[in-house]
Amino acid sequence: MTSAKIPALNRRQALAFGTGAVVATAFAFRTGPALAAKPATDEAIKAFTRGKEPVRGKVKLELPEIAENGNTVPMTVSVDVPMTAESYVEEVMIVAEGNPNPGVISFHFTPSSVAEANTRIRLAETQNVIAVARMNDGSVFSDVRQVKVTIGGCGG
Amino acid sequence: MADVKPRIKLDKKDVAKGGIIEVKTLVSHTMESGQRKDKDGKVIPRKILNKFTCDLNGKTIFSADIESAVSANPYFQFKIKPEETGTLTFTWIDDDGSKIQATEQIKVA
Amino acid sequence: MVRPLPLAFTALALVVLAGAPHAQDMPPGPAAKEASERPAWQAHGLKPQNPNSPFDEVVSGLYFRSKETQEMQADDFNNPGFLAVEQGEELWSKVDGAPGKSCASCHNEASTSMKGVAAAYPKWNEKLGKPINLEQRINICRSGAVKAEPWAFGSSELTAMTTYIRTQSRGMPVAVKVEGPMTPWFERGQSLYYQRNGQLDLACASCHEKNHGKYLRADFLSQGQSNGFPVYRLRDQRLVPLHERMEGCMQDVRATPFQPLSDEFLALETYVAWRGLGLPVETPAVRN
Amino acid sequence: MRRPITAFALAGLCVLATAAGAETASTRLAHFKIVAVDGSDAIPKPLTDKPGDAAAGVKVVVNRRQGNCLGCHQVSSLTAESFHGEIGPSLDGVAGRWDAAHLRMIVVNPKHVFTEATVMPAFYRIEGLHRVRSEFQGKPILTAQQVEDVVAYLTTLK
Repeated sequence: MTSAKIPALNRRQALAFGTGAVVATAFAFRTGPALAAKPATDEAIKAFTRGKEPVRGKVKLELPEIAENGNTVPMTVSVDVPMTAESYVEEVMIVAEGNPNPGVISFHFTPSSVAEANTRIRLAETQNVIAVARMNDGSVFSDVRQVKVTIGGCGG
Repeated sequence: MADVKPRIKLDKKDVAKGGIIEVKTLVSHTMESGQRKDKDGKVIPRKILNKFTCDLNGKTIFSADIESAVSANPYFQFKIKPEETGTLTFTWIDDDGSKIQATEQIKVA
Repeated sequence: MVRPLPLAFTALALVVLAGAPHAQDMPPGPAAKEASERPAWQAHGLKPQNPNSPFDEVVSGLYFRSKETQEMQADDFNNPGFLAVEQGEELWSKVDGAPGKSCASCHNEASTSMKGVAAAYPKWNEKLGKPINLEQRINICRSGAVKAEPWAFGSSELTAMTTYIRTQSRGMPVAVKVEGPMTPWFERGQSLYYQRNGQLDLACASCHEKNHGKYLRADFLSQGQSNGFPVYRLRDQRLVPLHERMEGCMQDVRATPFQPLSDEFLALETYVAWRGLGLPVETPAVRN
Repeated sequence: MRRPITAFALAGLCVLATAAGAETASTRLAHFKIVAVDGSDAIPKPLTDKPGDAAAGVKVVVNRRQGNCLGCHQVSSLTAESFHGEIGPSLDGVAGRWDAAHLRMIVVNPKHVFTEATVMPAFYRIEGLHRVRSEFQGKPILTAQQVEDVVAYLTTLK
């Protein structure tokens, strides 16, 4: 709780910080390879990549920038890989770091499938959704999208 | 519904070797997340479909491990590159161990 | 801009025009949505069929929804509302009750016998001396010819059957009649539409007439049209009948809702259908 | 700067002001007095003895279950809050358009300052409402202190 004595200052500081955070997130999400994920998400990703740091690229996550309702958000993930017996994506894990449980879904692919899948997911709040792809040679790639989750109208 | 009939749509059922079939599946299920509470504030236990597989002649060619963050009435759209003629079997596994299953015949020339 | 308004509300409208609108002449706030995100609903309007319509153009709720939601509705396979259509189709020919009848026993193929039927509901029922909606019509059949238990409002069966029958009128214009004995019901619905309710003191008109095409926090307000009901709501992840949706709005303004299938909601359903005269039936629509 | 209300609307409001201004609006609400200031209704005296706290007020403004002011209004400085509504005007500079006495009146019951037709709810009123759900009956949307906190915050929006 904010102290009643210095409300204006605290509010301005909070806002400055808030703005900075938003800008930083937007920036990272366009350009940065690092995944500044929350601990539970971080752990899930580490277990999936077997400790490797994923490289940004190859995997592409498509989500609306603003979800009309967080309970049903269409999502497509695809990986740029030929899908031959020699080179294919084994698994793509989707995690939503702002959900009560970060795990969303894991797709398992084979050389007999195309590295692309679409489903509809639940997002509890505005947050980053992360896709991590593991290739058959063990290399790992990632993508992240921020989804603003709308909360309706008059509040009830 | 007691016996759930999944909706399945293949954009084609006849492809040349190396050809691609787009598959869409939709199945009726509440996907109870385990995070909702009933009117008395008691947590409604989780009951979801936790696994989906697409097999061709008994061999899995695409599958998904599903968590409670997948929306009710799960929808999957994906593409397969079948290498042989045969039966596609789609299976959803419920937390209670029950299965929903459907099959489609495809031809690969 | 002067719109033809029902006589009773002209006085109210004058007050609005004279006293209130400062929203327009203020600079947009920081979070005002980017033009690209805002649904282009105006491009999809119909000219009102009725000169007394409160709208310059009548627009389906579909065009107030996001690109993703519109895409979900556009393809009958992607549209999860079709789970209910299929359930309704099964129920249509499912024998129930002592005489061993199904809907199909009397009505044969729904695709021909039910074509256009739902577009005209709610409809005057001579025997009951009041209008009935489609849910009530279905239950009259069940307790009559079929001799089966009526389905409860909100049951998946009743909603699925309502959805299935309305889907047979897909693309056909909403054509409710409000003349003759329907007039008092229309008028009652109209006054309920403008009645402010609840602790938040809001009427249907506060959002859906005066402010459609604007954001209420994150919610892009529609005209509150009923042509897509029952709708598959992304929020509930199931089919939602019209009266449940109306209940939800009343709850949100902190009012005690009317009961589903009550005379009040019947009157409101009639009036709201009239506001959307000519809109194509979209059931099962997808909404937020 | 706009005039608080039009002459047309004023004529109707005089009646209201006379009826409500003389005594407490309700026994279950804190005592407040409505008086005409610069030709329109206002509440110059705070509803509570404890001065309004702008920091507490901003929380009421953003909270969806309290003021939910962002449901309808925009505030440029509240960038951390996503999705500001568009039903009402921007609140930027609202303190330059209205003094505290009028801001208090608008929050308590905007119908006194605008018209009966304004969409904005009265945040400190319990009478003249329809079908209020039982758990909200006899309760205003905001407490008297919350009204004061919101007014304190609004007066910072210069």
